Amino acid sequence: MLIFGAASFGAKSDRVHVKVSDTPTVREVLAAMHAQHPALKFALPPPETGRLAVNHAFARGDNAIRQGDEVALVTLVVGG
Amino acid sequence: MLIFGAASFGAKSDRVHVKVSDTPTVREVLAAMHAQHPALKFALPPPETGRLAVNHAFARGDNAIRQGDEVALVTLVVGG
Amino acid sequence: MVLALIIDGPLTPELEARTLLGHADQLRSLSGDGTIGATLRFEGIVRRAERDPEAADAERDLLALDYQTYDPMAQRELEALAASVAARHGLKSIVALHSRGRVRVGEVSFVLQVAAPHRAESLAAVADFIDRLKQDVPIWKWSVWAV
Amino acid sequence: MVLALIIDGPLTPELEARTLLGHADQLRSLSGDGTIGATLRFEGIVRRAERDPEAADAERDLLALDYQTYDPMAQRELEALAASVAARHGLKSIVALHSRGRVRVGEVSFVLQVAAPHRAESLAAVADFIDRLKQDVPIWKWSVWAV
Repeated sequence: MLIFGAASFGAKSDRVHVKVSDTPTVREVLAAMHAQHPALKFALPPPETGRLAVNHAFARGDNAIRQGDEVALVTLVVGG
Repeated sequence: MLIFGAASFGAKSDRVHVKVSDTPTVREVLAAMHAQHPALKFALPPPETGRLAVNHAFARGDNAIRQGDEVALVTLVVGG
Repeated sequence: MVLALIIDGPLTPELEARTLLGHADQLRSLSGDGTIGATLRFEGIVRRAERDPEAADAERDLLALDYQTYDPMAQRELEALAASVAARHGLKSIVALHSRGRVRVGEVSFVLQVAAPHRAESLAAVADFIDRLKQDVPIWKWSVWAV
Repeated sequence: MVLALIIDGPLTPELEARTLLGHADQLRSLSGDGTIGATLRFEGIVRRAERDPEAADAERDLLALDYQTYDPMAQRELEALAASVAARHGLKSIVALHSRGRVRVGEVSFVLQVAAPHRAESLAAVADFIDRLKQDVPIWKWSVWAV
């Protein structure tokens, strides 16, 4: 999964790997991130209500992620 | 006393006369306006808290008005 | 820089440029010091449709607004308001220009430009200034109807 | 007109003029219809003093900010935000420009200009846009320290 901003600074990388089932939902990916990357907790939204960018559009909850999708953590944005 | 805007439209003039004592306060002039010009009530502030422009500066309450002072009713201003 | 002026007629870019040129030193001292994080510029423009209080507040077409100022109090109060808003919101600069006399539909009658350390102050200052302008500065507008 | 663009480097008057020239037809249709009562223009500028999270949030001197955008999502979300704010506040037009890459101290990284029937909508729209920009548009800034 792609990560940016303060999250990528914390991880010292612009992407992290996360182990999930073959066809996870956004909720499941966020829960897996919380479990597998506790150092990124400060940038992770809660799995139930949080969102991820899936193929450059926001998605939440039950939205399914498929093989080949581009998944990005879009949080702690600081525009302006 | 000089009047402007909607008040002068109501009075069909840019000034009205008001009878007061020789050295009235702002409060007394406003009270006299209420009594002598009921048609301007919509534009008159309450005597206790209202203000008048005396020689081009706002004044209230106990401020005295002297012979020769220019007194204006500055209310219902619509700038911008 | 605190600059507040009442100007005859509509506010055009040319008129504003000429006015600011007269304050070139103050403008220069502002630029490039790295303390300004936000600028906000408001322009008030005369709209065609206006409510007519003599026709049960129905909307009618305007030709222009005539701005009547009580001089010199209007100029003094505009300056005092600009200085007070600048101090209250910690502005780095404020320029306020208001028309006197006739301003036609589509023309600008009021310009307010502020520079502040952060965006929050710039937004609060502009809202505050306009609210207090309508209370404290003796300027009245008269409708000039199209028909 | 709804125009939202991410542009490489600082936002200069020249760059903005060139960008708007490409939308001359939309600009023409706006002017002179008498329905605009207020315009508001916000500029975000890079300040010298910035807090350093790696130094207990002490203030340090910046050289520049590097804006990182997640493309093409950033462009899409900026457009979607502009359209949404325009609809919500009944704007007559909105132009939003944001920098990508390096913007030095004193340079402009964000421009937002709106035209509305009345001042209240213009102020609400600008505040709303900036709040939502910080939530929804994937742009991050990195500090480039002076020392």
